[in-house]
Amino acid sequence: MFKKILIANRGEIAIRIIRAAKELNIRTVAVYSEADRDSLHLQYADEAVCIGPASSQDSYLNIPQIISAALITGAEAIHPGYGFLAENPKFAEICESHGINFIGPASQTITMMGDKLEARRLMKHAGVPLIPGSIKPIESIKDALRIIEKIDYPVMIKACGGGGGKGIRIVWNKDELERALELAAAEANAAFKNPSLYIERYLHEPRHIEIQILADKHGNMVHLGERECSIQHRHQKLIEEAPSSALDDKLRTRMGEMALKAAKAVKYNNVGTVEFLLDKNKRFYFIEMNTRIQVEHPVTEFITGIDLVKEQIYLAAGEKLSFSKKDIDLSGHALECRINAVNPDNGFSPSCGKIQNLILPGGIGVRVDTHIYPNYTVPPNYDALIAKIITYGLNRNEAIARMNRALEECLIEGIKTTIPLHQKILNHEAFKKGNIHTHFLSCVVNV
Amino acid sequence: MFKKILIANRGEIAIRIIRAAKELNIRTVAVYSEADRDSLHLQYADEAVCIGPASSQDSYLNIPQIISAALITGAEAIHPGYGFLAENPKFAEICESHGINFIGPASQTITMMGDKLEARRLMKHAGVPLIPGSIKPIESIKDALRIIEKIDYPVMIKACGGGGGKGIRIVWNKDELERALELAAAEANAAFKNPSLYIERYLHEPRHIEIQILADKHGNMVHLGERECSIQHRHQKLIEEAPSSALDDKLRTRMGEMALKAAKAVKYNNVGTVEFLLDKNKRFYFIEMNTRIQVEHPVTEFITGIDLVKEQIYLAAGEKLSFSKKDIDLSGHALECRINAVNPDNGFSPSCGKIQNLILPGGIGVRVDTHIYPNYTVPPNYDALIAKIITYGLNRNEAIARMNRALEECLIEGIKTTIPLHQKILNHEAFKKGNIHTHFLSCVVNV
Amino acid sequence: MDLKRVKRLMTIMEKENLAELELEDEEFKVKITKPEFGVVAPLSVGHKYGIPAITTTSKKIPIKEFEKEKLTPNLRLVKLTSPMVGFFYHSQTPTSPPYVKVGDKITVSQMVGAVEVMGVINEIEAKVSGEIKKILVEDGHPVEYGQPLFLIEPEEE
Amino acid sequence: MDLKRVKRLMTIMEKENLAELELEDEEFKVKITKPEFGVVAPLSVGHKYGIPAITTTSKKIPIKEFEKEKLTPNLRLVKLTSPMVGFFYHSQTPTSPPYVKVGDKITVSQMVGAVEVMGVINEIEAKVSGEIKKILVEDGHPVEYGQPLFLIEPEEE
Repeated sequence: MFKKILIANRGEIAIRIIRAAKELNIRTVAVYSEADRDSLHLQYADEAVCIGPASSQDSYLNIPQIISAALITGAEAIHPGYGFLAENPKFAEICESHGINFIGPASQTITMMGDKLEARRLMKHAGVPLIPGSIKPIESIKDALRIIEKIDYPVMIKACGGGGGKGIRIVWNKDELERALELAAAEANAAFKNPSLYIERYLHEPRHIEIQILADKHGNMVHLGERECSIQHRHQKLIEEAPSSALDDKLRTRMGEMALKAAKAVKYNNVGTVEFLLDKNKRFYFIEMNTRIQVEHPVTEFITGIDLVKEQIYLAAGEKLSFSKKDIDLSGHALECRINAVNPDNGFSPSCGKIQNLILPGGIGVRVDTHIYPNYTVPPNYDALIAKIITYGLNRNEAIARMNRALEECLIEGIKTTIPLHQKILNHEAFKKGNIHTHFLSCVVNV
Repeated sequence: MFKKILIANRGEIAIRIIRAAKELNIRTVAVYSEADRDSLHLQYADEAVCIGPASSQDSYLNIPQIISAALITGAEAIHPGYGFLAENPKFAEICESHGINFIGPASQTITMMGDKLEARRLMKHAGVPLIPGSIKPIESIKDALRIIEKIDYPVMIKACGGGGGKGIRIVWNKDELERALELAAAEANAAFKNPSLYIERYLHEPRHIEIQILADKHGNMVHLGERECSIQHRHQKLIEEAPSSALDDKLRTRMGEMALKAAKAVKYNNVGTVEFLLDKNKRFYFIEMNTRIQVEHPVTEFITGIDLVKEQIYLAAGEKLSFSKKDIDLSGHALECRINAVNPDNGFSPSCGKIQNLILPGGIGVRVDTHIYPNYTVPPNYDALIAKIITYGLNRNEAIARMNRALEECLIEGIKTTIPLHQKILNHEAFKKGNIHTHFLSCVVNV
Repeated sequence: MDLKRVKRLMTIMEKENLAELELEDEEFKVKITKPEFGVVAPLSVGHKYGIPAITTTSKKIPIKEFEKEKLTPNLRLVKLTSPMVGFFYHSQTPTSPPYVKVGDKITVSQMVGAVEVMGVINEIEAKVSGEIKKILVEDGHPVEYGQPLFLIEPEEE
Repeated sequence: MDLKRVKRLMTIMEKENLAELELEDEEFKVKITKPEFGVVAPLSVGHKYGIPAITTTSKKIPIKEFEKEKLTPNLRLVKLTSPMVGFFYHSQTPTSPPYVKVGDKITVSQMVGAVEVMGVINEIEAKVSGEIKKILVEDGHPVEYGQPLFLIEPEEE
């Protein structure tokens, strides 16, 4: 097992990883930008290295500085968290070439799954169902029209280099197509330095269901059931839960097996997530595989008792999976609300600044993952996620009641947050009944 | 189900009960003394009534004021929490006679179990094993000597009206007996207004094992396994855990069945706890039954997923138990550390005052039940318990590692607490191995 | 006078950077908590108390209550508070005349009202002699411990 | 001078009730955080950093560091900080002479040291002309971004 790891991230996920390492008796090295001098992850880690100025490009995305920080502190492994360098195959490769263990899958796997079209081809080959559409980048309008002829409007244009909801455009008819392709290509180029696009059929009000995978380097692989992440705002997940109210045991087994098939096709190791869309006829389609820990991993932890970040570390160190399918007991229901420092009443504009009074929720069935503390100033430079509130209940109703209770207790003064929006969603009749889909916020709640 | 309940308590347990009620959509009435104007339980409740000055006698123990507070607010039931009026049969009776539902067992049951010697007689009759000793109050030294002749020194002198560790004296030889009886009688009289005493054999380094019972008003009864509370300081529990490392499934079944037998003997209903001592030969003996929710109930909640306070409310409202023995799944391991505002380096003297900086632990497997918040002033008038930190793990080692991590994260500035003592205990080799007993702190850790 | 004095106090608090200021004399009692210091005040927990009579005393910042009293500058009023929790009555029985009304002169130990606790009527006696200036709680409304019931202008001695 | 000035600043902080004070001029840079305001400072997380060279900069209250410098009142010193994370070297190779030593006059753009990042040697150039008054990090020790490497007395212009 590692004696010391470096956490190449900030915020709540840096703290999450430090916690796992501490419980494993592994020393931790935090890295931070000049804007994060007052961050809690520095205080929780055993060591801390300033790696650059506030700008992400010059700090949390600066590969040489991070690798160098690992080398000067003698860290044997780097945990990338999510975002930043977590799905950057070059970073994983450089870690490997410098004898530093990258806590995640092999760099080749990240490369394969990072190219969303390449992933589609691999999955098609493996027999995993895809949303009808391209398996090659669009070369021309004609090319696009030929594909659309087979799948019909509306369609989604997506970036090959993409993921995380960026660079997606919906096209409702032929007239919009040309301009949509142009804009999407520009957006994709800006976001991923890759203007390549592909086309998929647009599904009407699908549900986002993803399967959590664990795989060791010895060929053992299990899944931990699904998470439903249908409550999204502009393709960004806002509320996640496990299990999904759309799945029965039979469908869960089928989707789980399909996810394992997908992961095996790329000889996956470490922790990962296979994402599917589920339509109203309970047909499901692969959309992408995330080769990292996900923001919403705590809901799976709550219903399994398994610490996924510890598992990442174990698996990266080459250990065998310590449990098999029969040991996994999914019980109860868990819900996560992402608390973002934005103003939902003002177009979700960022709401940075000093947090004055702060009381976080507690008590039975409530978990809070956060890096904020009283008098902490939320810097404007990074992601708006300031806390995750996760609740557990014996069933969905109890988890929802508990979340309502926790949100009511939560006092964050000085900045605006998504809490009022969460309360609105949780108390919506359709949500309570589990009638949700990825367009729920725009269509049903009118956000 | 009740529409509104009054919580006749303060501190963390008042908040615990308000949380359960909120999740059940029941309105809550807090009561408070003048010393508790800034208490968080007032803020979390829907309504709040000041019931008297700081002194407990004039506020939290003042039955007419509390009943009147329920009457003026229209509360249909009163939850007494623990301590204060929780095991006062007169209070339960007055509630009943005023048409207010007392959330706990019938007043007669409280009376029977409150008289510790009466409880011994009942249990003896029911066939529950007792520690050898009296079944009648000691009437004279001669009487005491006659009993001791059968059980031999050392012996424990206990108060008939007692419980909670008060009024207990150990007598090592005949010379100490007379004076010990005098002192114990005076102490018992002061604490319980009842000088009656009884004698039990003193067990060498026993373990404190208690069984959690749930019983409805329709004759259904289950147990939720054991809690071990052997880490005590001056007979006050400090660290509790579930399951106990001393029990195997067979012994767990036997002790569970014996606890049910004890509870059935008094036609118990609602939530309760049967306490046993377990000796080195795995023989166990009834010591007392607690007819209320216990401070350490969260460890059982963590390993069962069952909300015991909600169950109390359901059962008091006359509902049937919603689960039976086969539905109960004990999994994982939970640990609770009681954080008291005392100075362990100065004879555990109270350490009241203003809490300045405060960061509570969070993240996976950590639950915090507390009423403190930044800038809260701990008043000198009440119990020293300011927070309970509870951790869960797949096994005991993980729960301990997580507790160490949580205690390290916990920052409470301005007052002294038991945190350093907890850290010392958790890292003691004997504790880690589970080799604990009720004299662990004095004999092993030298506190 | 009252509002100005509160403002003056707030200026002092600002200067001295106080989190909380509590002041009581015969004509004036106020407690000011600055929200950025105390955490409790700004908690939004929905409305407290459905019962109007108690609402005012369970609020954190009683300034408004004093505003409403519109005390004249030199009035030295004494509050008589409830020593118990219950229903407050102006008269001994529903049909009997009230113990006192505004403008009445009262003497020490005179019964001025009653609080019903668990069905038992407890008469409230005046602690000072003087004139009843205001009855703060309506007949039959619930009161909590320490809740002001009367404002009394004490007799000059 | 430095300690006295720090003390004066702390008196001002006390008076003005400031949580944090940051001040920088050519001869002096200090940031004082009062522990009762910022929550971070007093957290006890065990010792930070096993590596002494970085310890000082990752501590919250850099007053002590400045104490140690014992700057004379009119000395106007400029800090040259590390633009990257790595191992700091005084010379280009283990056998070559150091880039500079205390007392050396240097000119703008002169190479004064090197930081090894992932095996690559990056030479550090002076931003001002002047005299090297102190080398703050030992040869071969690790440095973080922004860590002071040299104190330089700039040339009069």
